[in-house]
Amino acid sequence: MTNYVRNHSLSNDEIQRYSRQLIISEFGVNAQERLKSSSALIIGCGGLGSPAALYLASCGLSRLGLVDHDNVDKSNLHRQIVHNETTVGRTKVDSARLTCSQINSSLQIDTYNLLLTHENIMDIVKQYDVILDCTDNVITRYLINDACVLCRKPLVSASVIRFEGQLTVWNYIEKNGPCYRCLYPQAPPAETVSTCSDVGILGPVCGTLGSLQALEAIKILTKVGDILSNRMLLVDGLSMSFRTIKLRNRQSTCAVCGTNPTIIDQPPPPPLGQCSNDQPCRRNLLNSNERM
Amino acid sequence: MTNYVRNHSLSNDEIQRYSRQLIISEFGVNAQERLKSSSALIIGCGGLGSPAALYLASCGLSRLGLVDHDNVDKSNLHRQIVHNETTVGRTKVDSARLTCSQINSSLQIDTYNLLLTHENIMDIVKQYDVILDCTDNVITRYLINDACVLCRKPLVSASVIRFEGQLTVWNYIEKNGPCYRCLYPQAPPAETVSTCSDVGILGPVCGTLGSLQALEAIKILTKVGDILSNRMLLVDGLSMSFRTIKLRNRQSTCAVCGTNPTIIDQPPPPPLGQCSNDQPCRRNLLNSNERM
Amino acid sequence: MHLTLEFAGGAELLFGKQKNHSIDLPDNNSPWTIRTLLVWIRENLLRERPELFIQGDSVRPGILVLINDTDWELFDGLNYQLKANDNILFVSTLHGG
Amino acid sequence: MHLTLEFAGGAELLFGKQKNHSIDLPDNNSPWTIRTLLVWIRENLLRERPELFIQGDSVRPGILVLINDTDWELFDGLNYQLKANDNILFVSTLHGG
Ligand SMILES: [Zn+2]
Ligand SMILES: [Zn+2]
Repeated sequence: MTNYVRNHSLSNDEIQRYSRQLIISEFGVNAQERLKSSSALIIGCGGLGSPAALYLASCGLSRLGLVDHDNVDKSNLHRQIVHNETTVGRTKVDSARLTCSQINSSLQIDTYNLLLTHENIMDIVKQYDVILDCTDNVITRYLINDACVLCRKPLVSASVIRFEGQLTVWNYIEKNGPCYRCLYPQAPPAETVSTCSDVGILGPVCGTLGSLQALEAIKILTKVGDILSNRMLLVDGLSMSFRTIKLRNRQSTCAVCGTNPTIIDQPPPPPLGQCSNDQPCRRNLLNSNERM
Repeated sequence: MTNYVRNHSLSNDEIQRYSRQLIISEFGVNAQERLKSSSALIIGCGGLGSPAALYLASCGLSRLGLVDHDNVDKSNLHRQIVHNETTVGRTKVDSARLTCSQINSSLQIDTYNLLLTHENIMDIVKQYDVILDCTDNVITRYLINDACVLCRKPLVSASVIRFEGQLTVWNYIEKNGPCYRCLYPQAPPAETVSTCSDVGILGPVCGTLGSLQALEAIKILTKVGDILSNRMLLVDGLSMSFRTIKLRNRQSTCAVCGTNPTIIDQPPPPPLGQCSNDQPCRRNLLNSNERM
Repeated sequence: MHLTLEFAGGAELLFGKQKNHSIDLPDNNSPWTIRTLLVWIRENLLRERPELFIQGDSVRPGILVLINDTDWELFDGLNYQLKANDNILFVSTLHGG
Repeated sequence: MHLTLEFAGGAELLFGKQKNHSIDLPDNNSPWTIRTLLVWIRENLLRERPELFIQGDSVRPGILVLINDTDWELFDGLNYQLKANDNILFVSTLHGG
């Protein structure tokens, strides 16, 4: 280390702390410097947000934003590893901030203890370089997608249920990648939407997908590697099978990223009667026989 | 929950805490009860051991064993998310125990702050139901494999370098799966072996592989799903590609699990001059130009 | 004509929890398309609640159709003419976190 | 004869960091096998330090050979006769944690 020529902005302390990642030949000092001037926003500090927050707190970012409106519940602890028994009852963003700041005290962590709406999301999203969708419901996923397209931010999106997970990067402009609305112009019928509280989820499935979200975010910020845009990873933990499918490009007909968008200044308000959290306000009819 | 018929040994507190995983139809109360009477041993509390420990601490096991001989160093923190700045300098097993016990105070955690040898490993391995190899060197991997075969324990093994990871389950007797020696009867030449301190590793790659190790351990203990035996998962985080290769069965000629084994009572001592930790005692000649 | 049908992301719950289906379509006067395959699926494979899988003459919103692991939008969508041994994957989008 | 060769787990570092190689083997008097392919690789593809890839007439310990994603031990190992368009993957075992 000592005879390393100093043509970068990293301190000796940073060189030491991040040495095991900056010696990777494809990564190097340049990528580490990019991380040092980058920010990421994690929306949802639950099963996916936990590993994503821990790894993004560790890697050497300048700033990490954490959004959640919920408090830590004991039933979260089987999978939400950024929280623990001592923070049950506290807000999830405070709990996550506490754990992340113990890992990296030089990281700026900003927390947003609120329910995202079409009125408040733009001001938050526009401050960050990359956004991670770690939420648990359809309405919020459209909201985040629209805000990311309007603010021109890449969106690393994962979702999990039971033993399965899905991962992709939306709105990756460098590859003309699609947004969530390009793929799903219409929301699914409410009764087809399963949630973690309906049909369950295993912690390590969240760990796998949330870690992969952090990996894609780091690759986007450092411009290293091939980004999972125009592609979607399907994970089935029960059979341990992984499959990458090829997706359409950006659609010219898309309501938000197309050539004649109808969504322009801010995301539209949610349809009446739809809620945006993981409570059983929409009972999942299909799986009701699986409840206890 | 209230009208659930009580024909199991789980407390109301456990039902509440683990509700999101025991409602999974393939999982259920039976799998949760199996976890409650099961134990797992994590060997190596570093990049892989961190997420594996966090998820196995969370899931409802009876007992978790943690082995490591090292202390927490600041250069670990970019990837070893079970540790943090407040535990730098302490033993890794104590640091990991602290974090895991905050997540789950009802879990029995036993720590082994020692270097595993052919003389002490059998007494430890035989106490646990499933073993996770989260170590960082070839010599220890043979040692752990031999002990698992001799104690008839399934071994969930992962390894990572740079952007890549490999995962498989060795010695899974139910599927006549191979052991590490079946695949690699001879150790590789020392100069071909790269370590994390030589060529680097990214945190989220560890997070992905370590989470998948926890998942396979849970599946083995609960007898749920298809185990990654006779198969190996190859992960390339740079291209985000995943590939499962088909491996040979148990080999009758294997020195430890074959029909005429030469390794019988305990693992053999390591060859002279070989070391078993992640220090640069074997400089990696191939990648020396990539050092800083 | 032999095809492999796969259902994932929860869509398999409508098909007796079976993810993989090896099927043989009967000979037809006109070529089989995704559109006519959906009719066949509804009549021959769907175990319950067809409205959770099919809407009009297409799949319901939130289900992706992959032809040999490629988004059907990159082919002709409903009008894609099936070839022997095609793999058709129906993925229900997940939303949990 | 056309083949795809792939190198992973660090083995690609001996081949100019290129993981995928599309190659055409010249016509031969006798059929190509993994054994003769290794000789061809050493003479035509290996950029540096052949002893880190080849030992004797086989690959060095710690490198797995996969024929169309299946362990060569489930075929004839070194004596496997190559077919056109086979995918041969050489994976160096990782040890880091
Ligand atoms: Zn769009
Ligand atoms: Zn063996």
